[in-house]
Amino acid sequence: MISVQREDFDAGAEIEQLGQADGDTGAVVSFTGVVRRGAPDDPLLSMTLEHYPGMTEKCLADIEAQARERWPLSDVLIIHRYGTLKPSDRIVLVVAAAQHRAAAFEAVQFLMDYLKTDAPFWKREVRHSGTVWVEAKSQDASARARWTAA
Amino acid sequence: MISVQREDFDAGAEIEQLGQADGDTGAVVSFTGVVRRGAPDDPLLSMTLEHYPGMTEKCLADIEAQARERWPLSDVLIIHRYGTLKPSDRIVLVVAAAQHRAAAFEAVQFLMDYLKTDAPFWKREVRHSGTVWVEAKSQDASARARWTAA
Amino acid sequence: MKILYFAWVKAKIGKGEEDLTPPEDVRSVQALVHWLQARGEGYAEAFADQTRIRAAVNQDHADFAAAIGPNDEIAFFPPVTGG
Amino acid sequence: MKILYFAWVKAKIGKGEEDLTPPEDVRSVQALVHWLQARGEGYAEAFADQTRIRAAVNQDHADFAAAIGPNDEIAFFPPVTGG
Repeated sequence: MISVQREDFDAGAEIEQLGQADGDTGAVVSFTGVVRRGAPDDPLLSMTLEHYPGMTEKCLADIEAQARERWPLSDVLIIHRYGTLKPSDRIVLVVAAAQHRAAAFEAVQFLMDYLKTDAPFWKREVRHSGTVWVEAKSQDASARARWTAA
Repeated sequence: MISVQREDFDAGAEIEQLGQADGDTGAVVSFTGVVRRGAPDDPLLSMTLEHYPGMTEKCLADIEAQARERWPLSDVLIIHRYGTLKPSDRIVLVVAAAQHRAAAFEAVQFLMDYLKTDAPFWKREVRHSGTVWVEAKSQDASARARWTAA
Repeated sequence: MKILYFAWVKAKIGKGEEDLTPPEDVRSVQALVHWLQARGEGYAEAFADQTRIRAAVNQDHADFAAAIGPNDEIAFFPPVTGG
Repeated sequence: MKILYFAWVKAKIGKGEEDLTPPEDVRSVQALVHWLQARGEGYAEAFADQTRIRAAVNQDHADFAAAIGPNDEIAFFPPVTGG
């Protein structure tokens, strides 16, 4: 399941639900992304996530489908927020449930790597020193590349 | 932080707390282990986890310390239950918080692999067909071995 | 043709969306970029360094060689930074 | 010497814990296993296949060559299955 939303989410309730997805779920792995305050000499005041409505949902549904094809998952959840967030706010939740832990761990890492490089979100940070657009990181591209290497 | 307890835990509240551990936490990864019902022709009725009080706490504290030494973690939590559990009950929660996701993912996988091979817990299953002690799996030993390989 | 801009591309161009009818020979993302660059200072500035621009055609990531037609939705934006 | 048994080792021996004073020449886990094996049927059965037994000395995993003394806490159990 995917959701692109302004509202916060309840990670515990979602993990609980995915753990009950199927009597054979033994492992639930979650990733929660949190807004970092960053460098103490130039703290973050707020961050605004812009996205491309329509394409975002399409992209998340596509990476969910890819993960389900690669691993035997009993359930998958991707929640990504947009709008203005403060330090310590949650940005993203990815949860995968599977019979065994290896599939759940790999699927969540795969989903995060694809999310970072494919999902049409952009971050504008309001820092003490001014406003900046966050640049894409080259290590995110290499993290994603590992899934297509072999 | 570690806890060996009979009681259930609230994964969401724990993840929430670790996400706030430090203004620079950007990634919180959790693993929740759930009791599986298993084969439909011989379903699990209940599972009893026996442990070695004292050694369990010592062992979990030791693997937490090892993880903190290997990765820059802002916080770590290991909760392991004992006693009698039913299918779909939670058994274990491992959470790691870090600035970036790679450290958090690796630490939780490391902690789970060490927990499986080192922590003194034993599982007795009451199945439809009778009562059995769960045997240790050789793939758990190989999963652990990857952390000492290089 | 529906054209969308996001993040600093949108900020430089001064709008998030517009309906345009480029000449018939604009049949690729690259040709559209060239045509847009001539539309004014904001556009010229937004597309000055094309290595910093990504495109989507009908909500799928696309490279600049991708073919486009009058009924397509084309979007321009910086490399994404979600997650 | 405090000796603990867990899981099916405990079930076969019929108790989880006992205080014993083995002879002075019992100075390793292996020697203790041999001495215990002679203590009765339950013990003999529990230790019949030593590849299935693990030990801890003072709450640390230990191999059968580990040295032990009268004030140590020794535990015997099957390979662990936590997590």
